[in-house]
Amino acid sequence: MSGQTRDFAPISSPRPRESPLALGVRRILRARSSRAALVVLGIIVLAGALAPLIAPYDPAAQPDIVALKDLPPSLAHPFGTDPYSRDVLSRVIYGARLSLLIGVLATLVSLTLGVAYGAIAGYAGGLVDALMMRVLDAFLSIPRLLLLIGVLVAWPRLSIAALVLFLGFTGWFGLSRIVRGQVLALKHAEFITAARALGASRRRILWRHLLPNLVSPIVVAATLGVAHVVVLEAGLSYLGIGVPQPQASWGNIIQDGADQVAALWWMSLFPGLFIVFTVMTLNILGEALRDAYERRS
Amino acid sequence: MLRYLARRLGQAAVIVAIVATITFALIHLAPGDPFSAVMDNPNVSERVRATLRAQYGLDRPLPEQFVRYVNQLAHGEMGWSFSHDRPVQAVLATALPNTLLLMAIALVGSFGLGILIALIQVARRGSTTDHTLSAISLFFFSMPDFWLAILALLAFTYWVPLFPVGGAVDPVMHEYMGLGARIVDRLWHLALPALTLTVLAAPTVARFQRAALLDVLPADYIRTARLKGLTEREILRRHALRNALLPIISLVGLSFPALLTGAFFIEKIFAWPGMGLAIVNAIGTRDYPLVVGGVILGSIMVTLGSILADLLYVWADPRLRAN
Amino acid sequence: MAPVKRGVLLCMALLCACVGTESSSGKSRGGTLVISTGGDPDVLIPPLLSTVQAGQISDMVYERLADIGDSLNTVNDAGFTSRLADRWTWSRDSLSIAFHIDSGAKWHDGRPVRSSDVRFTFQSSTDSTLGSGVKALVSNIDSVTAPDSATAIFWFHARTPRQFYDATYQMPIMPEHIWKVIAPSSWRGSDPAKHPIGSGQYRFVRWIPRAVVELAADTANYRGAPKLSRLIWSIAPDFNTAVTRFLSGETDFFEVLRPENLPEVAKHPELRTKQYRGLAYSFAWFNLRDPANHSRPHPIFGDRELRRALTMATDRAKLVRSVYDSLALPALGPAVRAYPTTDPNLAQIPFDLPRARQILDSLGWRLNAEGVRERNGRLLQFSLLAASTSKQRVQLAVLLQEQLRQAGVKVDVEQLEFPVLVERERKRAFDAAIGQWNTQPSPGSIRGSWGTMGSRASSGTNYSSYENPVFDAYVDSALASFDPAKAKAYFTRAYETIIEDAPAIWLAEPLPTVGYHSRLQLAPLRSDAWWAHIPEWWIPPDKRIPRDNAPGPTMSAPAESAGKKTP
Amino acid sequence: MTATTPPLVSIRDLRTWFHTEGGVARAVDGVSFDIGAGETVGIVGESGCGKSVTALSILRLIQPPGRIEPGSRIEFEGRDIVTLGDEEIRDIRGNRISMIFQEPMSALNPVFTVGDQVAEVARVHADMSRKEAWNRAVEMLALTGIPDAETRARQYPHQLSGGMRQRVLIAMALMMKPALVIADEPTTALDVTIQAQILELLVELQKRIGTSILMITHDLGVIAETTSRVIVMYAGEVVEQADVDELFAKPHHPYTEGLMHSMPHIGHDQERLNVIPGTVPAPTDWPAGCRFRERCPYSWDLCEREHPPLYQVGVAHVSRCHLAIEPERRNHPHPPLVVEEGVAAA
Repeated sequence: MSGQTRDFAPISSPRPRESPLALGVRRILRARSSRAALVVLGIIVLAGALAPLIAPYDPAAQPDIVALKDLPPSLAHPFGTDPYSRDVLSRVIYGARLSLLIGVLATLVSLTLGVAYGAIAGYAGGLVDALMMRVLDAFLSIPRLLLLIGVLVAWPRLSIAALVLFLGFTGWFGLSRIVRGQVLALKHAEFITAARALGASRRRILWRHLLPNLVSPIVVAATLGVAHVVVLEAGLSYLGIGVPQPQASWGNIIQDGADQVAALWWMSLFPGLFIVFTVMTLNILGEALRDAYERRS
Repeated sequence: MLRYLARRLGQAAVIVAIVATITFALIHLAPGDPFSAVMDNPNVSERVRATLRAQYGLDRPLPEQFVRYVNQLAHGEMGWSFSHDRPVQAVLATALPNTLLLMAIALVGSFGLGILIALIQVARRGSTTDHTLSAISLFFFSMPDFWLAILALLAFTYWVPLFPVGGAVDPVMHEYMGLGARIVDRLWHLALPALTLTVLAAPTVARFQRAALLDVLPADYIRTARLKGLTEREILRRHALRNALLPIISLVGLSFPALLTGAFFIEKIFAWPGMGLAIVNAIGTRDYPLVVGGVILGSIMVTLGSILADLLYVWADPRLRAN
Repeated sequence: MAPVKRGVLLCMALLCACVGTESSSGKSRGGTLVISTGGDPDVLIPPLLSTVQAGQISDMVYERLADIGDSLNTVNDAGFTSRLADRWTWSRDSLSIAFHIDSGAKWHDGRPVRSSDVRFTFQSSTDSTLGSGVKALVSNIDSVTAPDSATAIFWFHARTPRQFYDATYQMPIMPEHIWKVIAPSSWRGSDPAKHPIGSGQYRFVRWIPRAVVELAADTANYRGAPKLSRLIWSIAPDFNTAVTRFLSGETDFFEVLRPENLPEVAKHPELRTKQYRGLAYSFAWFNLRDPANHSRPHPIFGDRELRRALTMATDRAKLVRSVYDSLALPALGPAVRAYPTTDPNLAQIPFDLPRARQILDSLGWRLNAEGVRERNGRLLQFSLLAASTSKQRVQLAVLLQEQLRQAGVKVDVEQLEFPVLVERERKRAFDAAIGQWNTQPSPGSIRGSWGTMGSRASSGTNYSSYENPVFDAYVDSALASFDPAKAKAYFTRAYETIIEDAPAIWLAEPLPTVGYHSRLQLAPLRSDAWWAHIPEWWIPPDKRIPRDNAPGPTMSAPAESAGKKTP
Repeated sequence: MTATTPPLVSIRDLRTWFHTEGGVARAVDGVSFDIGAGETVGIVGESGCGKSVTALSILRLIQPPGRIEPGSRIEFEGRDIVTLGDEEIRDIRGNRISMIFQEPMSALNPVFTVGDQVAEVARVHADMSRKEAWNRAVEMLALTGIPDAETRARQYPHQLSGGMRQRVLIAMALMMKPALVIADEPTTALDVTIQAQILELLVELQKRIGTSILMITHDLGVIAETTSRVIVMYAGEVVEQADVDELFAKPHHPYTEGLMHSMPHIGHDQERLNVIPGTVPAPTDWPAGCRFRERCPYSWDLCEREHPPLYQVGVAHVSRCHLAIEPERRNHPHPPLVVEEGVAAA
């Protein structure tokens, strides 16, 4: 008993075991900030998903490369046009689709690798664990951007699938450490010991008992991971080694206007704001989820 | 203490070795020989080619190349940068102080600013000020490094031309200035990139510090401090901050990669002649030894940064200091 | 990296010297010219340099025997003015020229310039261990002899209209006593390369890589001191920064404005612009050989009809307007309008999208469901390289990508750094690429860039491997002709031939536009080198600003800081 | 020991409620009692009964969402603490009223030397230089029986033993010779031999300085040893109050009875308290009527209907139990209405 006030925190009525996902959703819906974040992110995701229906123009079309290029925002082109006379709003909408898709897919790759690596290290323990952790330390100490730049420069002309893979391959280090910690903690937890005593197989223990307990850190890591990838992809595309033309991603729209930032300010501003809002909402949601899970435990 | 340090340095060496292996693999697994661009380039002199061959043993089998490469690295040789026509370590040694200067200012600045923001927030926790500052922190936290740098450049060199467009000094006049003017010139060029990096890094600190302070506030010793009749402000500044600074110190180590990444874009956008710019240029010229050297040096910096943070932690926490 | 016009290999020889100037009174001398540029000079050795910045600096520090006139007449010595050579005499058979070195000419270290320096320059420039592109350009020169210290005789293999041009234009003279102690293979990275000593009207002061190059007036020069006492190249990391520095007054001069900069310049009443005739043209060329097997034709571009269809599908006029606005004209072909031998009304393949589609259909390339043409399971798809450092070339590529999409052709734009792109081209490991030639004053360089010789010789730059003996024959006839009218007629036939063969889509001929501060008084801008007459530029004393009066560099220490830390 | 002079502290109808998402937790719900000058008063009760919140309320150390409800009064030296300004209350804290906590480790700031922390009190309340305050702190530490106080003062909390740390807290509390020291379970975290020493020290110092002590504990042994008057709290209320001898001799409230039965020996651990079947109800939801009813072996319908007032049951002895009006019911106990799960199964 430390703070006296704690004694009087409401003793929540013991709920039937709630799934982590349901708990997360409930928490998100409760706070105003995360509800707002959900709405904003929802709009961006929806815009991306329905891009072909919503976008006013073909994002790659160059309707008139002389008369319609470099137009500032107007009613016809709310976000202006780019040096190729393409509609920036349409490109930002399609960019949402691509940037988020890359973010989600790369994060899925990271999650798979991270969970596998962390679970193996934690479960195996001993020398294997120590060795795997040292290797992980090394990975963690390479700045991700530099590593990606090294890779992308060595492998020129990457398809988007390869870009996703590389982004995913460089994003699992942090998560695998968390997973390992959880696995280590759970390995010695009573219910696992009980399951083992009852003769459950290793694999069964892993699937039935460990994984469900990993859901919370994974959900949090995934949310924040997508945010990170969105920023990274934008950075790489801005450097011209990310998404190739004429596909639109938020980063390469900015790149298209990068050498005339002052004159074509709308080309930096709008996609940039979309990045910021996406990342911001993902961060808000990730933190709401983390709070939810931490408070529970 | 010394043994701990020795062990950490040992670990660091292992880490660097692994990084070196990864980067080596990276180059040699890449489709096409990344060195071919150099070796076949008519503009590259025979001497450089000979140096490269000797350095990397390019005509030898791969395992031997690897051994040779690691051996060179162990002796502090990172190869020959053909775009600069100098040893990689010499190029990086010239660029490093500029990057370190930028990072050091941003480190100090962002921690100062971040802690200040957190203190204001916690002193008024729950108020509109707190929420507003949280929102602003989150906004800057979510901003891509390059985007903020572009905006800063646009705003303060173009719209309101307060600062020079880039570089570390006035290229034309610097050599002809007196000492005082030179210092002013340097600071004037340093201001915007350093400020941008500070603003990029500060939100992380503020958010972390705010959480750490809020973690500390329910502690019994804070109640004790209140009991003594200290004002909330004194409590926050003296008792809470000192304790909440401990987790922040580990953030110093963790923030190195982020600072390095930030410095990378900022150096590119502000033409700041540091490591980041050297690497961007090396990417352009496919100066592989320099890119790899930069990646390895970056990892070394990150590793040393985390050791430094550990040492700081031990220094700051009396409970650890004794052991 | 300069996104400004930067030649591929030919611009190595983009050199000139300065027109003699009657020295004005010492009182009006002074002032500093700060030139904004977006790239570092690569190497300050005339036969090895390849960037335009290096050419500018080299041309101020080094001199030629004689300099080409503003009319760029390359036939014989008409229009050439004296430089290091105060006079010259032709042999009776015209197969040798004896140059007499000006007795007052001195190197910046005080030694006199001698004929042995000329001989040394020729010998080392053509030394195969140096690996200079000059060797191919002066292949008509057999040898140079120095019968006495003031006379250098050039011996030629054959009588051609461009003997004199070859002997003077391609080779600024270098000091033997500095360079002979270094093996040519080690010139790059050597100390004199970073601290050049020449005989020109400006002497080298310092070079801080990626930041600044500074030259100072050589006040003791035998041709008199130039008017401006300092020249500074302020090197920005990219085009944008270079422009911003110019607009903010940090620099006085910017060499290649883009159309989008013009309104910005107009906002500054103290800034002026000036346009001149350039010698560059850009194009998208196709690799006519299979990148996987050079002995086979390219699976797509081997077909002349297809190439013509691609040109037909391209609205070149619109494309040029879009990228360059009024600062370029559609390219005529592999030639620029500034050549007296170029007919400005050359017949072109017209823009005709429906006809292009028809031709592609008739060749068996049918549209598939995705709107991409296909033949025997092969997609009509190729990669188009563009130098990422040049926004305009990237822009051209992306515009072309969309225009060809209209015809059912799928183009993948691949942005590469300039040196990497050149490397890919040199190895013929590409499908198509956006290129630009900054040509020499003589139209003869076309042999290297489009002729069979350029396709086969190892130093050739005809990376598209276009080979047509008819074209070669017309070019050779044109180059051998001393009669301007005849030469023009032959060139016209040659150009018509290559335009019909369409080894490239001819894109733009830029009209380079410089920006400068109004306090600067410029001399004429020469087509091949706007900087040729810098020694005559000046700033009136009443318009000078503090940086114009900076202490003379001759007495200051920074000269030593000029990148001497060479291993 | 009835107070003839005005009491030092006079608490009337103290209500400290916590306004949480889950409802209003009425942790302290109408508590009234006095503490005389130089007197030692004990408050005893299970955890969650509101005794510690009462103590913190006296110092106004209640943190949001907790709040002392309007209408509550805590008179101290003629002023109402509830309505004092921030500055005035700070002037009282550590100076006129101080407090000793249960966990001496966590109550000390780990990053400062103990000497600094003790001296800080003097630096806040007495206009002392750093040096003077330090000397005073060392003096005070020596007074609490810390050997080699000069050296110990330069050490950090983690370098001291538990008993030593508690002495540091005591030194800190007595630094300004306060009128009232609140000791909140001062010995619970210590082992048995040290417990006795600390209690002895407290009593001794009280005599020397002449301060009043409010001893908060769940341990009737501590009460018996140190206090002269006892207040028993249950569910946010005072349920019984009497002089210590009277209480031990004639406990009236069934809860007090239960406490005594559960704790025959001095200094046993707190789990014994749970021997009273059932648990304290949730503070957000106190039952109507008697709050102890469900755990009480004597309860009858009146207990459900009517919230019992404090009945006078002896000289200076009050009890919040209806047995005061129907004492014969004490002879007919029945099993409690709510039985602890484990017990019920058996």
